[in-house]
Amino acid sequence: MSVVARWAREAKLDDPTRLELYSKLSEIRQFEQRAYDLFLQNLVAGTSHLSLGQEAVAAGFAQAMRDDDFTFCTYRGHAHTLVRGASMTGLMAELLGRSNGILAGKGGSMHLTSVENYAMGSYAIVGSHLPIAAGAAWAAQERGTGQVSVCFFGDGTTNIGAFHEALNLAAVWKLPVVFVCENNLYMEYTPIASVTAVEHPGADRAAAYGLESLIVDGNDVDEVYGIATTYLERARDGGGPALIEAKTYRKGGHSRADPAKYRPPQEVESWLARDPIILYRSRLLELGVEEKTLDDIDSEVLTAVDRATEEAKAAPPADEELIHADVWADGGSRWRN
Amino acid sequence: MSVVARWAREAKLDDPTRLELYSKLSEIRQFEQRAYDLFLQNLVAGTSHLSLGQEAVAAGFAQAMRDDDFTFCTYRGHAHTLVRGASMTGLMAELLGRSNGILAGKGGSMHLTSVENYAMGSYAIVGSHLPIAAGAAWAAQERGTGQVSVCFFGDGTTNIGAFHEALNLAAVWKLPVVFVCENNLYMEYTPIASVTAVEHPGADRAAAYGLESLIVDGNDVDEVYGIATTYLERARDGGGPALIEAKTYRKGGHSRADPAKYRPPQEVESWLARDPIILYRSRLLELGVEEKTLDDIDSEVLTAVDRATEEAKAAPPADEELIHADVWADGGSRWRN
Amino acid sequence: MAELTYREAVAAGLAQEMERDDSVYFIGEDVAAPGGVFKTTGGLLERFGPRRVRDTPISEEAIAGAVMGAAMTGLRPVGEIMFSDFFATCWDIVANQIAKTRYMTNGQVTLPLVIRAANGGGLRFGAQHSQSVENWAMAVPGLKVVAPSNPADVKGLLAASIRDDDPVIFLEAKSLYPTKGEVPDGEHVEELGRAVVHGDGEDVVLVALAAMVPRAIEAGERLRDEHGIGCRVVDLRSLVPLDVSTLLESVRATGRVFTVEENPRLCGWGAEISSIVAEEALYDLDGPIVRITTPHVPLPAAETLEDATIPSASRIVDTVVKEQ
Amino acid sequence: MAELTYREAVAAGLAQEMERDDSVYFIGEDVAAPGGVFKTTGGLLERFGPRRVRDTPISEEAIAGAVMGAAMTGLRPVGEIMFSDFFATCWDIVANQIAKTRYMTNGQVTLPLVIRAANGGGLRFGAQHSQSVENWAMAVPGLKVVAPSNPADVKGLLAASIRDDDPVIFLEAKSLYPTKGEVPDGEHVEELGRAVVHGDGEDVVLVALAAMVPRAIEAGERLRDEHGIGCRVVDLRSLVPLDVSTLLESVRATGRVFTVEENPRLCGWGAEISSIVAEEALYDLDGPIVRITTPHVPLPAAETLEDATIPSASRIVDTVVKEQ
Ligand SMILES: Cc1ncc(C[n+]2csc(CCOP(=O)(O)OP(=O)(O)O)c2C)c(N)n1
Ligand SMILES: Cc1ncc(C[n+]2csc(CCOP(=O)(O)OP(=O)(O)O)c2C)c(N)n1
Ligand SMILES: [Mg+2]
Ligand SMILES: [Mg+2]
Repeated sequence: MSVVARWAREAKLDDPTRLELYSKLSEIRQFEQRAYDLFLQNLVAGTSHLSLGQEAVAAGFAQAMRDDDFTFCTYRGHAHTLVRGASMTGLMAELLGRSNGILAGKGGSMHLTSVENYAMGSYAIVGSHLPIAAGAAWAAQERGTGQVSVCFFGDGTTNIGAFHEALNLAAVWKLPVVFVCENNLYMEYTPIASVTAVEHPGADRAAAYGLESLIVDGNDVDEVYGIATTYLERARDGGGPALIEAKTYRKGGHSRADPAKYRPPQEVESWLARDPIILYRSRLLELGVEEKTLDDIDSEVLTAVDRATEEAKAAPPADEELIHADVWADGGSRWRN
Repeated sequence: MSVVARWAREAKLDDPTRLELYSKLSEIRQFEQRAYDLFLQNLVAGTSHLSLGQEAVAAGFAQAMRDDDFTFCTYRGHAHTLVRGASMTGLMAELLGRSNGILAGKGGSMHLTSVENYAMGSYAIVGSHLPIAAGAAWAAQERGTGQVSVCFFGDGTTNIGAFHEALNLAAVWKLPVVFVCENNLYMEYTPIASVTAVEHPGADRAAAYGLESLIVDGNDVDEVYGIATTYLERARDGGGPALIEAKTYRKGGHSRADPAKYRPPQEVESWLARDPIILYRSRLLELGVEEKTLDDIDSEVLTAVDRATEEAKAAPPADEELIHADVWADGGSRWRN
Repeated sequence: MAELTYREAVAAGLAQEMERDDSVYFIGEDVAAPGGVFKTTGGLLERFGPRRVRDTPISEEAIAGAVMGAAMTGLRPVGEIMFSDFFATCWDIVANQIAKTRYMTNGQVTLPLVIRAANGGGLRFGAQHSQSVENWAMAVPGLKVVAPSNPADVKGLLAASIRDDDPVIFLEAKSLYPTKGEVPDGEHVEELGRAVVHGDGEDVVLVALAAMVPRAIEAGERLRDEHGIGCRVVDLRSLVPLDVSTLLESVRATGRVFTVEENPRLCGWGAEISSIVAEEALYDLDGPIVRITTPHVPLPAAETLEDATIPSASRIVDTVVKEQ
Repeated sequence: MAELTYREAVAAGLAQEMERDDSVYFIGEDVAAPGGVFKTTGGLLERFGPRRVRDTPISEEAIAGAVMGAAMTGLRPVGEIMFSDFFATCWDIVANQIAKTRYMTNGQVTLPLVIRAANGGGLRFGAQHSQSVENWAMAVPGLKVVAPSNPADVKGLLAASIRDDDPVIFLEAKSLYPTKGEVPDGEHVEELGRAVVHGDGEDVVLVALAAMVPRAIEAGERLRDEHGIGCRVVDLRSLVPLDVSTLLESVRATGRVFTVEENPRLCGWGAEISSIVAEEALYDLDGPIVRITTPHVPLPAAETLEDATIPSASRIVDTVVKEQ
């Protein structure tokens, strides 16, 4: 019933690609851990939703995407925005509500966007970005740019109406869009299994849109990269959309201070044992990569995270002048003469 | 992939049931034809959506339903409301905007409702009534009444978000609700095939909710009655929801003056040849029912339609006093003191 | 000058802009081959082909979402929501996504899009197909709201809306579709946010929009002829941007303000007008600001009921005579 | 009298009514085992069991639809929409179905239901999780709209809303969840449509709702103490039904009206208040009616920006001093 991609294990990835994948994993992991530390230091106002444990999905896809492919993601979007190349300082500063935030503080953690990197936004209302991602794919199709739109969302998102409408439209119009369901087994605090009529909330719905049922190990970055490459290329070549369900798990709670006590300890343990970064590190070592090479990557990333943190903390708070800016394309907010 | 019910052809239906089915078909046919005539005489303001050609779905289900099972239907709801026993005069008068309309003129053709007959409303916005029907089923389940909620809608409705949300909720909560997709091949003027990712817009989506794929010949009232009986009983016994796709065709246009020119003549012809009333009449004659018995039913129905027409036409127009009535349960519309 | 119906002016406006700019696309339910359920978009498919004029499934969220995603990545799309009541089925995309994304992204995203819909009553369609929802849209920061009252404005304001770089909710008064009017030949583009004043009566100003404009004009004539009350009618044409200067000028000129609204009373656009006047021009008033609205009830279906519910020229006349 | 938080008062109100009436059910996302994302419904699952307190999928249309279908067939259900912003995802069910069905069916259908939601800003959640949408609901005929400002009202008005036979949109101010107040012991039920007046100052009336009430009260005290301006604060408590008598009394007593609204300006509820006063009490006014609102922009996320956007006690003080 479901196809588990074995692409990556079979194909030979070259070393540079593997190191870039590792680097992306490390970048997300360390950025997110820092974000969590800053939250514990009471420096992050509002909410935030970390991708710790789910790094391989963001890393694998970003690695497979063309520079001008579009990313659409959710409030759990730090990772997806970061790996497209968005300014780390800009992202960190946005979490801290600083004037050098990537959205100047106006959007916050849930709305990270970097259009220059084709990270087209983090959407905080479940499901809404699926039709929007389809729309970007439609424009790419009409403009003949060869761009593919990649849209990330959670398991819980498969039960909302916008999911259904977007999948059908994408299939009928054969749009170049890849929908990626990151199934981390939970919505906020409720297990997806308790509110979903099928076992695989993404894959078991694919046939309703004439699509293949696709499941990938979302903690194995090679697998993710493999399936991403396959279906991105297919979409780019006019083969239409895909819906890929990536099985993964978040290390921590849904957001901020959620201790995630609702999860059975055994379940947590077994998933933590499959931490995507530990997994990938040992695979690379097995494949003969020097430990030092990986350590160097980690420390380069750490330096970058440190710098971003400092630059963010040093900046003044978001600028009140901007409250009245950019409602409209003319830069202002006037609704009257 | 799809199960076509053969229940009715195999099981032996008793004569009284068959005559009641015929009577319901005749009632719908003659009521709808009269509604069309009155429209041509310029007596029907607003819009109206006839079920001519689709009678067997409404008749077969109504025959199978318990008196206190709920009907939820669409703007194309004259038939479904009528066959639950709603006042024919009340319905006719409502189309004519008269004071003796079943909604006193406040609802019009698209909102026919007869709560005393468990006809819980005609809903004019595509898809909205699916979750509402699920809600009635939820209440029946909790109250332990054994009632089943039956929800009719068109093929085009399977592409809207509310469809998806309702089906999933009904499946997860194992609600006693039967969803009936009347696939008449068209939305308003657009063929469903041109905007849907699968061939059978209802049946091919059932698996996405863990449900069986069910297709029935919607022009064969015995078949409809059979499948309705089966899945109503299953739902009543706690077996949960079903989604049944009934293949049918409308004789005329989508609404009022639509000449339905967008349909290929051959397609129209082949479906008209399978007119559910002609079909059933010849089956009954084959089975040895006297022609006169059927003629008598037809003329009794005609008398009723004539009387309803006269009573409706004789009534004064809707009463302006009611404009301010029944916004609230206290009977009034005051929003202030 | 050609005489067009309000209905024909829709297609004329779309055609003018699609001709001019390849990035203008148009999608909606039954809009292409069928030419729209109100026959507003006939001929566009033939002229611009099946890629630029396209039928969608019954999926309002997908329509609004597609239009948004396309607008942020290089198209200038126009979407149709068949009846404005159905905005409720995609209100999240419209009010939460389209309206807010530019602001939330600190201006990174621009959304040059239009969503058209048939708005208001008069066709005896009942409460779910007859609403005037201009106030729903006005209430959401980030949406522009345009509602023309005549064929020339349909064409000129639709063109302006399509050229505008912000999202515009374009509400066509379905009761006006068959009405006729002169439309300038050649390219015709109006400006958003400029009201038009009809008449120069000095007793009373009637502030109206869309289908209420011809009724206000008719009432104004009757008030002058039958009651000697001098009226001017302000046709707002767009609620956002709002031409407050013209409004306040007309208040100063007359001292008495009546709003004529098709939306139900509570939080209607007339409330906003009234509050602006009460805040900025209180001392110019010679008497209360009176709102003539559809009462705060869902709209009934039957002819007699619908006609007695939506403001009519007679109700306007009677109210002004009584209050003035 | 017990001291409860606003948050705790929600569970207390629900528990009181579920205890009293078996037909009261409660559903929503993460409401049962998790006790709600704002921890407003903890303990209900344990007390009333998994059938009466139930988690749903992320399907707002299904929640609103289920609640409607159940209400028309014998239950008295309460649904939770987690953030009021998400009403947009089920606005069709709420505004087109729930609000209109009784009217359209000529009273055949009664809908005794409540939909609760966390409303408004203050938690730095940004534009899609911080909206004040009380004006959206007020604009739709057929919905009652309740928005309490303190724990006692949360319990008493929630109980009244559940007992009410009409659909009620119950908006809890999320910034007030941690605030405390005395709540009467034993059964506590308030009346819908009765405003409460704080203070008896004769210079100015501040008309406020929900989270704006404590700010208005604080402003009133500062205006009295620091500027010698006598204020009274009208806490409307419900927008529909609206206590116009109390409003107009306070206008007569003071002659100066200021509305304090968290919703963005255009078509906010304050516009309606202003228009009622301008129509019915113009001659009682000593000066313009001034609206203090969130400006007409989507809400920004950062602390500094959010605090400068939503009306604060200081902004109220400054505005009154300047305008008075
Ligand atoms: C329409 C809507 N309903 C509810 C919410 C509140 N909410 C935010 S995240 C979330 C859970 C989403 O679960 P899932 O899709 O699995 O994504 P995950 O958080 O696990 O990545 C919910 C219910 C929302 N943001 N939007
Ligand atoms: C949300 C929504 N979108 C569009 C419409 C306009 N509309 C009314 S009927 C209809 C076609 C429905 O097709 P289908 O579900 O196949 O039912 P049928 O009319 O064929 O019985 C459309 C698009 C509507 N009423 N509601
Ligand atoms: Mg999840
Ligand atoms: Mg159909």
